[in-house]
Amino acid sequence: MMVGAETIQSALRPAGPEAARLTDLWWIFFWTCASFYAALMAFFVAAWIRGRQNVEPDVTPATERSHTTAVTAALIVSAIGLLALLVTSVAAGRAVGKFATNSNQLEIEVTGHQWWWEVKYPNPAAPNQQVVTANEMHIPINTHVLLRLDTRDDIHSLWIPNLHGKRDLIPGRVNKIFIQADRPGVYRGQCAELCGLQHAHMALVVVAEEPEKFAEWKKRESLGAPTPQTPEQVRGQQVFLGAPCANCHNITGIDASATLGPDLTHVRSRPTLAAGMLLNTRGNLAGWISNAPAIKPGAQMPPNQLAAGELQDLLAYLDTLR
Amino acid sequence: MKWSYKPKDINQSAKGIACCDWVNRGCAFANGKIFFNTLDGKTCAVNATNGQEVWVTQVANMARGESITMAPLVVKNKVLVGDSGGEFGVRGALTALDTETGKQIWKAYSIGPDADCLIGPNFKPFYPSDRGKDLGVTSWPPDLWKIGGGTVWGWISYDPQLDLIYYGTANPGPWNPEQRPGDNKWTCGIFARRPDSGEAVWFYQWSPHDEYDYDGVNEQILVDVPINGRMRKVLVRAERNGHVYVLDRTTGEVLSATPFVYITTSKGVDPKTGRLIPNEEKSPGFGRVVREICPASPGAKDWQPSAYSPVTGLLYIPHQNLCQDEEGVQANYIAGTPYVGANVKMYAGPGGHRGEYDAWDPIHARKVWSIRERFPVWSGTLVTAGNVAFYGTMEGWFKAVNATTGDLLWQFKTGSGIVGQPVTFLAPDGKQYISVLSGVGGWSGAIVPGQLDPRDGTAALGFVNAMGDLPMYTTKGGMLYTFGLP
Amino acid sequence: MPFNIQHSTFLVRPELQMSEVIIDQSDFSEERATLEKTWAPARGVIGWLTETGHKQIGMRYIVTAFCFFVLGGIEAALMRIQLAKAENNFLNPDLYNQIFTMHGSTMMFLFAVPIMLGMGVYFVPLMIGTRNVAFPKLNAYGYFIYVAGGIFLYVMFFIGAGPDAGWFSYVPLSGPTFDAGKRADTWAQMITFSFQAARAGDVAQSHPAVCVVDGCDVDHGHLRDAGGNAR
Amino acid sequence: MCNVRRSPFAVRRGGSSASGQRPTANLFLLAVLLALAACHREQRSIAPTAISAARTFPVRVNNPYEGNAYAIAEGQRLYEQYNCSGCHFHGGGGIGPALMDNEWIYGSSPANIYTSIAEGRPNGMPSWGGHIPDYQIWELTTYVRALGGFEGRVATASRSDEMEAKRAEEPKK
Repeated sequence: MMVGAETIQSALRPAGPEAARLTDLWWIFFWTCASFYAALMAFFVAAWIRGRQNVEPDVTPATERSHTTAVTAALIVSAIGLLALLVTSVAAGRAVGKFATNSNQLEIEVTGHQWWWEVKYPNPAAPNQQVVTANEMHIPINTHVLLRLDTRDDIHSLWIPNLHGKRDLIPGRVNKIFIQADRPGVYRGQCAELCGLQHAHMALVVVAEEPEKFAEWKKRESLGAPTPQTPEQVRGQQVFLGAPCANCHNITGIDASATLGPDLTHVRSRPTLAAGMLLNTRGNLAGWISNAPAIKPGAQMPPNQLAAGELQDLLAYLDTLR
Repeated sequence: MKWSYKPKDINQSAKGIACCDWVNRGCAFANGKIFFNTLDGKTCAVNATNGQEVWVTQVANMARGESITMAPLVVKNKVLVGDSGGEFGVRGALTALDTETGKQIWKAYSIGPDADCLIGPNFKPFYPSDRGKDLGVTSWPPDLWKIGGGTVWGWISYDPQLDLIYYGTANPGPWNPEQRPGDNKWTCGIFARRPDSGEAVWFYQWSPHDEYDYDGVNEQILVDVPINGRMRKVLVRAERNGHVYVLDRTTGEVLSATPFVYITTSKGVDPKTGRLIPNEEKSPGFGRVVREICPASPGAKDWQPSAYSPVTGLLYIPHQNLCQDEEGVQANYIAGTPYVGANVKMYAGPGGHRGEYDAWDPIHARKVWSIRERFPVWSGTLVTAGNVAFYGTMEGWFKAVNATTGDLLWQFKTGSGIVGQPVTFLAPDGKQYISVLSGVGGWSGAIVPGQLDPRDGTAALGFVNAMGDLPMYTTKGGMLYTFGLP
Repeated sequence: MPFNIQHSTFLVRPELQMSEVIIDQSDFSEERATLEKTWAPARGVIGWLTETGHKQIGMRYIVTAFCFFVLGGIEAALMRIQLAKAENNFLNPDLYNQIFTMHGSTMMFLFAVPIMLGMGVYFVPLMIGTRNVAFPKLNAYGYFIYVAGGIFLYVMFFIGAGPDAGWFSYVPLSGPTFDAGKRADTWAQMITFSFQAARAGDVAQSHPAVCVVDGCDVDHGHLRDAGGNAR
Repeated sequence: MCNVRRSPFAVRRGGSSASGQRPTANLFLLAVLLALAACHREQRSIAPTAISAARTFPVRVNNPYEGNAYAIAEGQRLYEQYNCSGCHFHGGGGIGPALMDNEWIYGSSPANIYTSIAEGRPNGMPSWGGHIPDYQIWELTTYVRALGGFEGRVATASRSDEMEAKRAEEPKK
């Protein structure tokens, strides 16, 4: 998966209809304001030049009248311009705020935590098919996706500029937002409301892919963790269960059902660690486990003092979680 | 004293996994032996004549938060034992042990794959929503059935004619319902099983996707009564969710479900699907404080057994009148520690009284009379052929009332609050006696023996908020009172 | 009361009414001396502290606000240094959040609001032709409250209790669960000081301003008439 | 006003740290002022060192976090997350004893409480030593002491956040 340099986060490169509406609006505002500004500047310069040329003020009733006409015209043009901006803005707001009603939609629950995103694909008909992941959201292209936004601690705000505007996550409420991606790609999202120490490092990636690939991904995610094979991996699993890990993390399939930290059932299939801060490499993972707060001060993951062998075993086990 | 028996090697740390005080709901006598359970998960068989230990079997696994508080039942040379710990993320189960050896004969889990739940081809629930493969797994988010509760800590009944045992399953865990979408089968329901093999015959879920800790473990009264002019074999159950249910005990069909307290959490029972209709407005969840949840978590009536009098045809229900506020928080599963995810504060329901003692007509589904009590009526009750009903209050009064009218006939102040069950027996001297244990405690009374601090309303799962004044009325104790009938 | 309007000798000639007022100054020497003493600038430290002149107070507001403006600017610069490159470690997150809130609060409540207040205190009496604002002592009090608020904020910041809950200290981020210690209290205290100062300044100016709107006779007895009997 | 004390755990993160990040520009003046005037109550150990996360437990008598508001708040968070509140609730007790009254079965000194958490107690208190890092046990200790009223009101939150206040329009029950 291409992440990093390939990941784009730009409100001016829309990848979905909502973002496209907003981008259009942005350009309409930009060009309208720019042309008004240019016109104003042109008049200003003209007035300045004329002022230098005409020493004698030209105040006849005729010029008075033409000045009145000019000012009135300018006023009307300005009013029309402002009104037009208002109308386009309201129209765009209504268009992107409207929730799709067709059945071609997917529901995802996004929960903000200090400082990471939990992404859940609920399945009311068969709850055991529910998929939970973190800091990574897969969506099929050309599908309306309803995001239900909730938070467990502070106010956060989800902003995936390529797909839509911002929407706040407020404790005790469920806010909704619709997104849709028109073309495959990896889009970066970011928390847009100061939520404490690591607000800056609270990112997620949205992977938009063909419906078939999405279904494949979701199927893989719904499987439990594989049974460890090598002795190293078996020991690693024991380290996981015995060390503080199991106090906070869940791995479906083994006796670890804690809910404080991200679900780790498929942790190594994700592009990033620490909410978009680190690339998901074995080395980064080792550093993260050993001393997460050194990398991300304030992070709730505590430093872990593991013996070298223990750490290697643990990494070997985590490597199987793909 | 004839003999005394003290179980060996009781693990004191079991006190840390007993959600609602250190309680034991009784013992059973059969085949010359006395059977009882210990909090740390053992079942003991003791010779009734000399007090010698016959066998001790470890049934529950404390490391996983399992404990045992229920009274065993002996059916056809099997001791039936269920576990407790729905607030600790355990997996509920009912175990049948051989009365002679203590060996496990079968074990029926309340949740999980059909094979574990002993659900086979003979399982014929009345309602379609209970039919399907592995519902004990598919009605839960991945893996959560392994820690989903559904314990069996209440009362088991046996109908020798139909050769069925009936028992309820407790609440799903954690309390915070947002963490476990789905129906959460087979929690908060009632199983009918064959005692020989343990195989399930039918199931009915009182509270699908329970949101308020309405354990379905209350006692079932098995009676044969005319319903709509036809004699029916029914099972009457005053349920925690606030309804008195009358079920056909051969099939599990709901014949009637009538509210007997003030209810805000549900809007009745759908007669077609048998499903409780939840009130979405009162659904607790993350970050929200939901007010006026009635009945509160201990339900309209908790485990305290009611009594049925064939003389009056009435059911005598000791129960509470409590509502609560609740806030959902994140429940985090760490084996052996609580797994609740809710802050609760209880208080008296409409009327301001916290307890009630009702006489209920199950055939016409109506309340006949009712006595209000200051505190929850947390004791069991007893009704005699002489048309007298007995019950105890948490202040310590042991009361006798006229079973037909509810008029108080006699009362006696015992040394402590009463949360035990009165019994009557004919002694060898030919006289009839009534006995009751006095000694306050349990979930409702924990504030007294546990010396809890009433400044924290959430203490003892929120019950302390409603019971802050109890220490002014009673003190801890533990005494058996026996009264001779004149 | 040496200066009593009720039986003063304002001689208003009916025929010159509305346009000209002639005051017979012959027997006013005593009152004049009292007045001059009253309006003379005070001297010394005590004098500085008890100064109530609107120009002086207004100027103090403006100068102090610019000092805080500089502090706010330094904080902005520190933040910009931190943000100059990705994954910079110039400020740790905790300090950054404090400086962020310090910057916002300083610029809003210790610069923007007070400087407008200062301008008002300086200019409004001049514009409406009064000698001072309606409540000069309240006005002076407002200034000192403002300075106290600013000093309090910075002292708390330097002992590690600078506010750190965003621009507007919103809950739950500023609540006890997510913001330990006295940081949110620091912010709230500073706001209290700042608002109290602003309110004091507003009330102090309000009477002459109302007079302007109302067209009351501001030349006469406005100081005495603060109670409301301007007409 | 403040008790100036350097705790071995509360390492202020200026720029240089155990993680080996480049010690770019330290906060010269500001940092010096901060260090000079650092208020123990307000210190935040947002980057605990690996040493303090040890899973072996040197017996200490002094609580490194005494009077530290951040440690109390962190302790409160952990108290909820590690299910302490499941037994002791918000100080009133239930399955475990009350923590806000003045009866302490195993003693109320920081060392006593630390030992209760780290080693457990026979009547059902599980042992957390080895399951959670050392510094978190001290944070929990400090919070429990705050519950008991030993930490002084200066560092303790003035209210707890569980069961938020009623909304104005709701009837008082």
